[in-house]
Amino acid sequence: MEEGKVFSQSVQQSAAAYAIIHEKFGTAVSAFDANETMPFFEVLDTGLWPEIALFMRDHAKLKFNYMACMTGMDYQAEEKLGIVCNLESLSLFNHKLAVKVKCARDGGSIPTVAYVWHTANWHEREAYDMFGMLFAGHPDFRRILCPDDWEGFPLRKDYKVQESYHGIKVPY
Amino acid sequence: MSSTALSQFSIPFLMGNNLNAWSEALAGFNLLGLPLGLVILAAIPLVFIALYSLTYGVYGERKISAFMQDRLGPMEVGKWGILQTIADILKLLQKEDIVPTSADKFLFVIGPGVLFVGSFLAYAVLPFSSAFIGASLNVGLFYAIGIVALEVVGILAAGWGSNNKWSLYGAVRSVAQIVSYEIPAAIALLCGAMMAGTLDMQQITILQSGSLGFVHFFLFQSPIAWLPFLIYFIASLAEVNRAPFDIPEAESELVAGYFTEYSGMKFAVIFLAEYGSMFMVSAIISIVFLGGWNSPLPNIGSLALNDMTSGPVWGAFWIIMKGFFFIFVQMWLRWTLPRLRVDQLMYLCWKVLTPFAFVSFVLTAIWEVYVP
Amino acid sequence: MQELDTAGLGSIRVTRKNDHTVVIEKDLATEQMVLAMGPQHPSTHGVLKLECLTDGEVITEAEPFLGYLHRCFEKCCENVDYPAIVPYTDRLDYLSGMNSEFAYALAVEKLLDIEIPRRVEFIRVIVAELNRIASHLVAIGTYGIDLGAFTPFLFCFRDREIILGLLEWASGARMLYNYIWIGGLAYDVPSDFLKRVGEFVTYFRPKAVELCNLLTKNEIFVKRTIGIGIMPADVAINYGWSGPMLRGSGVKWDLRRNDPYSVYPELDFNVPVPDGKLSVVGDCLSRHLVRALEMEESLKIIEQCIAKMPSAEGFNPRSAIPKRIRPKAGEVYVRAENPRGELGFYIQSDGKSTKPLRCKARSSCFVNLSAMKDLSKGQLIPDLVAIIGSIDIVLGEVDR
Amino acid sequence: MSEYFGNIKTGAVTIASGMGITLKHFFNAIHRKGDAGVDDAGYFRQVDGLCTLQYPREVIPTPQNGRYRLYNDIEDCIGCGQCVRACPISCISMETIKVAADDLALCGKTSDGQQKKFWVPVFDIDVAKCMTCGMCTTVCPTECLVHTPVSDFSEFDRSNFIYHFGNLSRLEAEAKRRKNAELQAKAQAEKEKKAAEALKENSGGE
Repeated sequence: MEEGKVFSQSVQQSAAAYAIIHEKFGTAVSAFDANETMPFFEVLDTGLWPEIALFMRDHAKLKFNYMACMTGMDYQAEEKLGIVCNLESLSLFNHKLAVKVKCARDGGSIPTVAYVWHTANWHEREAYDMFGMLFAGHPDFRRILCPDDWEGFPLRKDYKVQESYHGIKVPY
Repeated sequence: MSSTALSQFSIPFLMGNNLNAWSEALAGFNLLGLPLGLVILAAIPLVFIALYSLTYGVYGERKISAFMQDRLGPMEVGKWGILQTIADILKLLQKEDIVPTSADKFLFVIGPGVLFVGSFLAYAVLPFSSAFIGASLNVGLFYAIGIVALEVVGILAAGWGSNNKWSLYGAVRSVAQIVSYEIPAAIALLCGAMMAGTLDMQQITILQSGSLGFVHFFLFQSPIAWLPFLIYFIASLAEVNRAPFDIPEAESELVAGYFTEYSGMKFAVIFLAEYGSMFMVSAIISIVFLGGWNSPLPNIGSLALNDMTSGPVWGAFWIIMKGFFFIFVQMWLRWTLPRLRVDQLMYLCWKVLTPFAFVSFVLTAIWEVYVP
Repeated sequence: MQELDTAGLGSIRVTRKNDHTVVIEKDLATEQMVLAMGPQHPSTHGVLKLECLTDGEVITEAEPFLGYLHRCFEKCCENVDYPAIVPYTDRLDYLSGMNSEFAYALAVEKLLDIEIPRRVEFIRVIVAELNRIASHLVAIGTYGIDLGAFTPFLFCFRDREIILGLLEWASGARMLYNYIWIGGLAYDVPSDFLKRVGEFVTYFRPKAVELCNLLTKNEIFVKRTIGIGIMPADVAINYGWSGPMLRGSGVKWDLRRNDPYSVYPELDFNVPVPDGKLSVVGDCLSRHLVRALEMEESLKIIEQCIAKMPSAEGFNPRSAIPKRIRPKAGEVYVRAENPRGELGFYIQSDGKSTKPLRCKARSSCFVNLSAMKDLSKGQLIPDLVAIIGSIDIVLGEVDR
Repeated sequence: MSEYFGNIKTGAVTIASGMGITLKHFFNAIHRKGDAGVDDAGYFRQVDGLCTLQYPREVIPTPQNGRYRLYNDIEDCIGCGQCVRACPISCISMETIKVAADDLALCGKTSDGQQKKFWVPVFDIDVAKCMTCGMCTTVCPTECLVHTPVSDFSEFDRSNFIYHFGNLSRLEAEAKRRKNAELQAKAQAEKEKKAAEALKENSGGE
């Protein structure tokens, strides 16, 4: 957190929650990015992500029991794909925290957290459907919104829509 | 046309009290040696049914439901949409007769036919007035209960023959439902038969006639008769697959149940059968408990209302009105209530209606034996 | 004794008496059947497909298949300016367009960090709550249809029609409003609007009671829904449920209360949760009751908003709208309480463009529906219909 | 056992109350709510009775600010093209021709006195595509493009949905274009001439 800058209460709560995680995982997580709109930290060691997730869910002072949202991201400049998870502790604590996990752009893989939060199950499928990153260990890994035989991953920045799909002209 | 036949035909036409003469005259009307009179006599109820099914049944259901739901209902075809059903029938007649390729053609075609025949065969024993009765069987009631079971065969044939999973579900549900509900229905009707001491529908009706009108009806003859009356009414709803027991066609669960695959005239026939059986059970309940074609109005002193409103035409009027009343109640229930679940349906049948039917059976027997 | 459940053979009990004799008892051999429910089915509320593995009437497993209504909302958003996304958000949850717009406007306003005039806030709350009532009316009415009661549905639509008329009067459109803009409103409300809304509140109260007597209190309805599809609170939270679904499981969580936005902190309303007297906490009936009670709370909110509404003098609904909407670089996740739960918008801005780099809609129905597989296990087909109805999905929002 | 009879009783009572409600509505069917719009002061006067209308003859009035069919008052259109850019689904297509200096008077002014600088030979709106979001009408500087409250404009032929608002015929537009091209060529020639002269002068000076 930058020195001398006054943050709102919610950001301070998030910072306190981050401190507990940082204490446990040290360099596996990045520094805390304190900003008013969405305070977050990044998981640097992608393999530890399920462990961090479980820790966040079960630690007595964290109890991030509710995954509000998981967003797939395409960091084209960094040649990476990623997810952003908005976590919070529903009806127990007031802190909210966003977590970013990134993986390689081609064939990158992120371990699944579908068994930590059921919410992640469909969201991970959606992220795969739209961006094409793999989620290792996902219980039901398929596309969800696009048809199974759709080519490409639509939300990637360099996505080119296929010309025809089963004889149907696609770009209308 | 011979002159004697014409005279026989024309004289007693509107004379109420000599109805047997009327019907016998008509029965004796032979054109070119053919028993045309008999055919006309037998056809009158069916003509009525067809007309009723066309105009009142479907149109009435649509209008009643519309008014209950703050809607106008059909308004376009004819004044107040009165010709809507005819337009619908014309549309259905023009439609292509589709038989799914994977369907069992024989069963698929025979299903609606059996259903239709099953529901209309019972009309043979319904006395529409003291003269209009297709067949005055001495086991009329028994026959009516029995013949309704034929519908099950039609539904099963339609459902199985369609080769559609929804149809199959609908058919199986329907069979389970109708077969189960026949038990309380039959026991409840037995109470009525016990009060009458006969199974002849005409006899049951005649036993309920009298100058005091509705007082003579079996429903008011014994203090427990309302119980079998209610039981039979509820069970009859289930037998004709009406709401809240319309689970065989449950549109929100099974799309359209056993007639999912039907279209065009076959669909119309199924529809006709449904409305036919609706009137049939309504007529049975009014015959057994509400005096059939007897006028409900009593003679009050010198004002002989009962006598004034009795006669063959009046008789037909009364039984049809009573039937219509029950059909109205059926529609009223349908547009009020949600649908039961399969297990709840069975619960209602076996754990509520059947025990109560037995209780009412015993109570009626006691009443009949010990109370003169 | 060993119990095997092999697919297609019913349950088989294998009892080993001694080393040589094995007794195999078999229930009536039944065959499991795959039943494709939807995408064209009367009670899947749109184009949802459920592939059910059924054993007689019992559902062994139901797997939802989505995407029949996928319109790549998120890809569209990356190609249009911030204000032009508003009409697209209407089309997410088309039964409560105002609420979706509200959530989106909140998200971009947080990114822009701008102050909104108070009258705008109150009008936003009024139209959003009106739309919430309209949406719940559809939910309750279609739930009636799912369970076979057709009449309540038409009563609901009769009253919803009035709300749509009111919203059309305010915004110019009946369902897809484009009324709540980033930083303001498209127009001020018509002069008589608040009076008419007040009249609607007095009109609607007895109608809601009538609806309750006709449907909610009906014994058949209660028996059809009570104890069906029970979702315990902790599992519901883990599944990410929100809105009436979560409250139906007994968690008192309403974003208008717990993560307040707009002028909701100033307003007095209850967050109805089932107490377990009328229903089993977490079942279909609880969720239905929560929706029914929420309509009354919305009416209360509307009444308070009308009373507190600042005057229209010198009011310009577009006064706070920036000339050019180009937020500084950053990300934001803002959510609002939609009639179906938490509708969140994750927006990433690169600080240079007038188009978002990424705009993700966290759809409440999508998340709520993900529990379908668990909820439907071992239920009867009619119960499955009751469960889908109680989830109250709008496929426009599920598939986006 | 008491639960058993209790269930039967509540069942009977609630069914009866439900039937009472539907019967009340059945008898209320003699009233009709009428087709008053929501902006009518007496909108909530009649609350019971039939609420549906027979559509083509009776309609719910759309309010004055109803956002339905697009209409462009081409006399006021200055051809700025903001609506084309604002439309999220690009259902407006537009072509403009710059007005020659001597034609400005002929082209005329908008109703609020602004000089029009473009001819608009093509202003087509595909109302079948239009999603009535109102984005184009809010950016229009002269407020000539408006949503009208006409909600029913169905057609049998899809091509009828393309509304042409351009106020020049094809030949007129061609003439204007040719005139512009001539003017441009003239200007170009003049420019070249001037340049050549300048070049000559320059070279002459050397």
